[in-house]
Amino acid sequence: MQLDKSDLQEALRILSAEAGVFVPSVVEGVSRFALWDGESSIDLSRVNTELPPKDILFPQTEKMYSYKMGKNIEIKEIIDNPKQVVFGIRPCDVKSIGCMDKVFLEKTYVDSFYAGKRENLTVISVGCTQTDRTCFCDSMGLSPSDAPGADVMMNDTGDTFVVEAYTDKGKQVMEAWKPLLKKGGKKPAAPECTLKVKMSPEISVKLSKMFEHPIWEEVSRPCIGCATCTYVCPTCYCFDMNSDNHSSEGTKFRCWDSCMFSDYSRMAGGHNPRPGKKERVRNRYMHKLSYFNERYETSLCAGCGRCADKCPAHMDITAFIDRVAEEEMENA
Amino acid sequence: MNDTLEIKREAQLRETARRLLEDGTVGYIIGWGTTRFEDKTAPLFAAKPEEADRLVWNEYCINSLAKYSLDDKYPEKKIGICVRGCDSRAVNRLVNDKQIERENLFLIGMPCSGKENSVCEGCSHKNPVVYDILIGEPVEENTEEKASAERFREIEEFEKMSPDERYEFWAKQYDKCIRCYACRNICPACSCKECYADQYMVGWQGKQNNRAESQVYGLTRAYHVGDRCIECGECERVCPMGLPIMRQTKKMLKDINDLFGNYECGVESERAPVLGEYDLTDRDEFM
Amino acid sequence: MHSINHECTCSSNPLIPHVCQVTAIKQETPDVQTYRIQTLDGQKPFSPMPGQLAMISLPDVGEAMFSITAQGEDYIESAIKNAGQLTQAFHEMTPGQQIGVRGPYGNHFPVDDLKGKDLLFIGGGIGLAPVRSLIRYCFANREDFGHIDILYGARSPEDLVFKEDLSLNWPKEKDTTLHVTVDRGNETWEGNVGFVPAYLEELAFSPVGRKVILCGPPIMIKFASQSLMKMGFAKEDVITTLEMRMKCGIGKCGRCNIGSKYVCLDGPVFTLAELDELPDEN
Amino acid sequence: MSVEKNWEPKIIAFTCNWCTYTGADLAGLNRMKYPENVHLVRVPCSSRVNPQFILRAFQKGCDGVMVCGCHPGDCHYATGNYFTRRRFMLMKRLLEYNGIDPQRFQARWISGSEAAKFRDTMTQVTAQIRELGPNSKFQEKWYQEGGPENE
Repeated sequence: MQLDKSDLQEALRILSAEAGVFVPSVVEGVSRFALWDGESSIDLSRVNTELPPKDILFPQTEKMYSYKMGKNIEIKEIIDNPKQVVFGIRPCDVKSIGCMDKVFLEKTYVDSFYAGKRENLTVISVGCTQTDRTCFCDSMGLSPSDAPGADVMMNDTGDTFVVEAYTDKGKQVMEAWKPLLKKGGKKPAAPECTLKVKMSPEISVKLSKMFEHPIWEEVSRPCIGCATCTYVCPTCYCFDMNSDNHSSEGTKFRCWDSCMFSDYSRMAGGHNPRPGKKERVRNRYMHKLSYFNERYETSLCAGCGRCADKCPAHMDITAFIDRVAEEEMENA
Repeated sequence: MNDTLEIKREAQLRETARRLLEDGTVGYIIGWGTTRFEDKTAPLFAAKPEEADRLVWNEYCINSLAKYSLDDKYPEKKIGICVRGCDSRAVNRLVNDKQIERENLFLIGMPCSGKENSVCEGCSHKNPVVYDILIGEPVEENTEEKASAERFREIEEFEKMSPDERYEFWAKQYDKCIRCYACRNICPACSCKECYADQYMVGWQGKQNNRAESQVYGLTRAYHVGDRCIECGECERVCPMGLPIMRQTKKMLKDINDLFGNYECGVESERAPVLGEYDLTDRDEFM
Repeated sequence: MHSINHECTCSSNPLIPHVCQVTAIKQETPDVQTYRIQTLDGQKPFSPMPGQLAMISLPDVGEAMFSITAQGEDYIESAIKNAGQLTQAFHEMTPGQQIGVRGPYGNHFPVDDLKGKDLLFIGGGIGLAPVRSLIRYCFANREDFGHIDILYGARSPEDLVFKEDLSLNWPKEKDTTLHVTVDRGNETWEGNVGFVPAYLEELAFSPVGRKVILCGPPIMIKFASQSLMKMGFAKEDVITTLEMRMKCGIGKCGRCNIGSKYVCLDGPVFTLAELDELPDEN
Repeated sequence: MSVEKNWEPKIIAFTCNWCTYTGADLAGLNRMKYPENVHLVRVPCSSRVNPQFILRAFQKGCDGVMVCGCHPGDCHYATGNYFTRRRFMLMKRLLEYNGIDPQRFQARWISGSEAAKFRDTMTQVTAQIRELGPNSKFQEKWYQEGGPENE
């Protein structure tokens, strides 16, 4: 099916009657997914937003429960799962949601906060027509123009979007858009990432044997230990739990945390199993490229390139992957 | 920027670096190296003479390097660091703050005519203020008029706004802050072994990300480094959300200059920070 | 790694604690207290397997993971050392205090693998707490197990935890030998003086038909493991528990990973052979 | 923000143990009255006051904050209040630069014998803050939404 670009506003308006619609836009100079007010401009000119869409499902600060102390403790769960639609999300970010689904919905426990939001979220992906210089999703096994995890997949053909529903949620969207949709439309060819990275399943296995390798000392040296890479990463999901206390009552919240911070793994008493940047950078890269593969059978890096773009020290995960690939050839 | 001169400087840098590594003057040299992208360089740690040729010198050598010396406080041999004007002031900052020993460093002075960075516009020290060896000839400094006109121009503009406008401006900025602490970690004046902001259990700072907490973080940091800021602009460069962080610290510096006389940090090798000393003749405006 | 016990009486949201109360407090040593925990209507909060963990919290102070040291018909118990802000607050509690509890978390000791074997328990300091649940389990099912040796060490006689068990209850059990040692004795101490690994080598246990359960501070685990290897124990036969910083307890928040394993979910109980497979990071 | 009916300004004054706090004590002995809106926090020296206390006070719901110490030259620790003077001259300007009204943060020198000055200062500052109305700048949302009366 096809949707005329001139009908896009109307299409979103239809959705926003039922749900909060998030669109890529520029807020105070920062490109991010923001709640669409029916008029603000929708910025599809960028390949990727600066901030990832993960906070729609996993807010940077999320209230979990409120409590009242005293002779009796009262605990009240805070549930906030509005119906939401995210529009214009790129295939790499859709894959990232898939990664978070695995973390929060699988392996013994289901995370209720995430599950509630996820269930009420409809994902409308718009494929890329071009790629950025830091994009490498096709090296990570994705396609810039197709997001298998999306509910609705849209591709830009110039004047129209080719629209396809992948799930039941997607079909409902198509149903709502019925008056606007036209038959036909051919999906355009996918653009190719200019940046090619030598990623392969073997790299993950190779890495799992490189824990003691001198490479970590070297690649971690420029790291300044900030959380930029983890906070702009669409898949980084680590969190901390803390309370916001006002004398005898307050709320318990969880918030993004970063494995790059010194207090992340420090235990009561001061012992820290990952005391320096070597250990922390190793943990992050290993988590992205090896540990996660071992546990969930997919990589935790979607190839969006945000970390490479934003790192203050200009560290680059793609250069690291290629280094590891070379390491392999040397040892072979 | 005189290209041939800078290309020559790069060659001289590599030659000097190789010599220093060969004769064992330094254990390794911290400089800039290439990345995948032409317009980005990354910190490079060259330990072997043959690695000297990987050092680059161009308009994209943008990262401040001095703070990496904190990773190696007790080096076996001297650490060679390439220092531009701002980096050399960062070294003075760290030495003044008793974070590193000057004897442990070998400073390779790199006269710098400005990088792809807006902060370089009003630079007052293009040539390193301290070095052990200078690569090539010094470059021409900005005139004092230009540097001082540029220095607090933005602050003066901003002060003209009404208090509510100013508050709104900053509130919107801090709404953007994601508290990645890149500004803190890159800053040569932020050298606390453990930052107050990481001590969540103590209660200085909540970990939740909201306007109030980010405001407290932003102002605390501004105040804490304000009298020691060397105006290198790294905080602003690294901020992934584009907050004009320098506008806070420069306000502090402007007031210090107004109240206590001319003051530029990191220019002299030994100078206590303004808030670390006092003068009996300080203005007494509190009654 | 062993199966996980899913029984949970909390709300369906695993991150929300269940309000329980502390019904009895026992001072074990100057800085260790044991808390008896029951639901508000006097029931057992949940039935953990030996070695499982509970997240215990005072919502306004914090939340942390503790091992469950014992359980009865209608209660669970946890012995907690005063080591930080939260545990300090626990130590200021009086009976009747309400607390938040969620769990049980983690895997447990492989009780089926231990059946029919002689057992050697090695504990150091507060490290006796996690193994105590298993020791009690073994005594409750005494016929299933062979000879039981318990080797326990602490810094000083005052620091010995569960003194009643050590001096009265456990020596009375059939086929059980206790070996207690302290780093520094005092005027009244008549037992052994010396570190656990040294005493372990002195006692020269045979590895034949014997499984070891080892728990204590990391440095003790390190040297005791070396001693056990010297004595000929196989790594598969030495079981230990790990400690990492934890927040969520359910394998989501990320920080307690060792390689691709989460200590809160896949641990805390590992054999030395399993640990060999993991990166050396703890 | 509209001024609530029963709003009363909340003011924290960090007072040096040796001068201002003693001055407050003397005011009490002399049965002098000062507004109960002022909450005193006793500190060993005015230079003990970390500028972050000021930020945190505004964040946690104060409408005004004061730092009070010995007159310059009279510091019990000889030089403490010289540091205070520098520190808060800068802090005051930084706060104003960020949009805080100058009257909301004030520093004063009040000696142990100046009970009347203590009373007059507190009365005057309270009146100023009352005039300004409630502060919401830098404040946590919880307080902006009513604070303890939330429930």
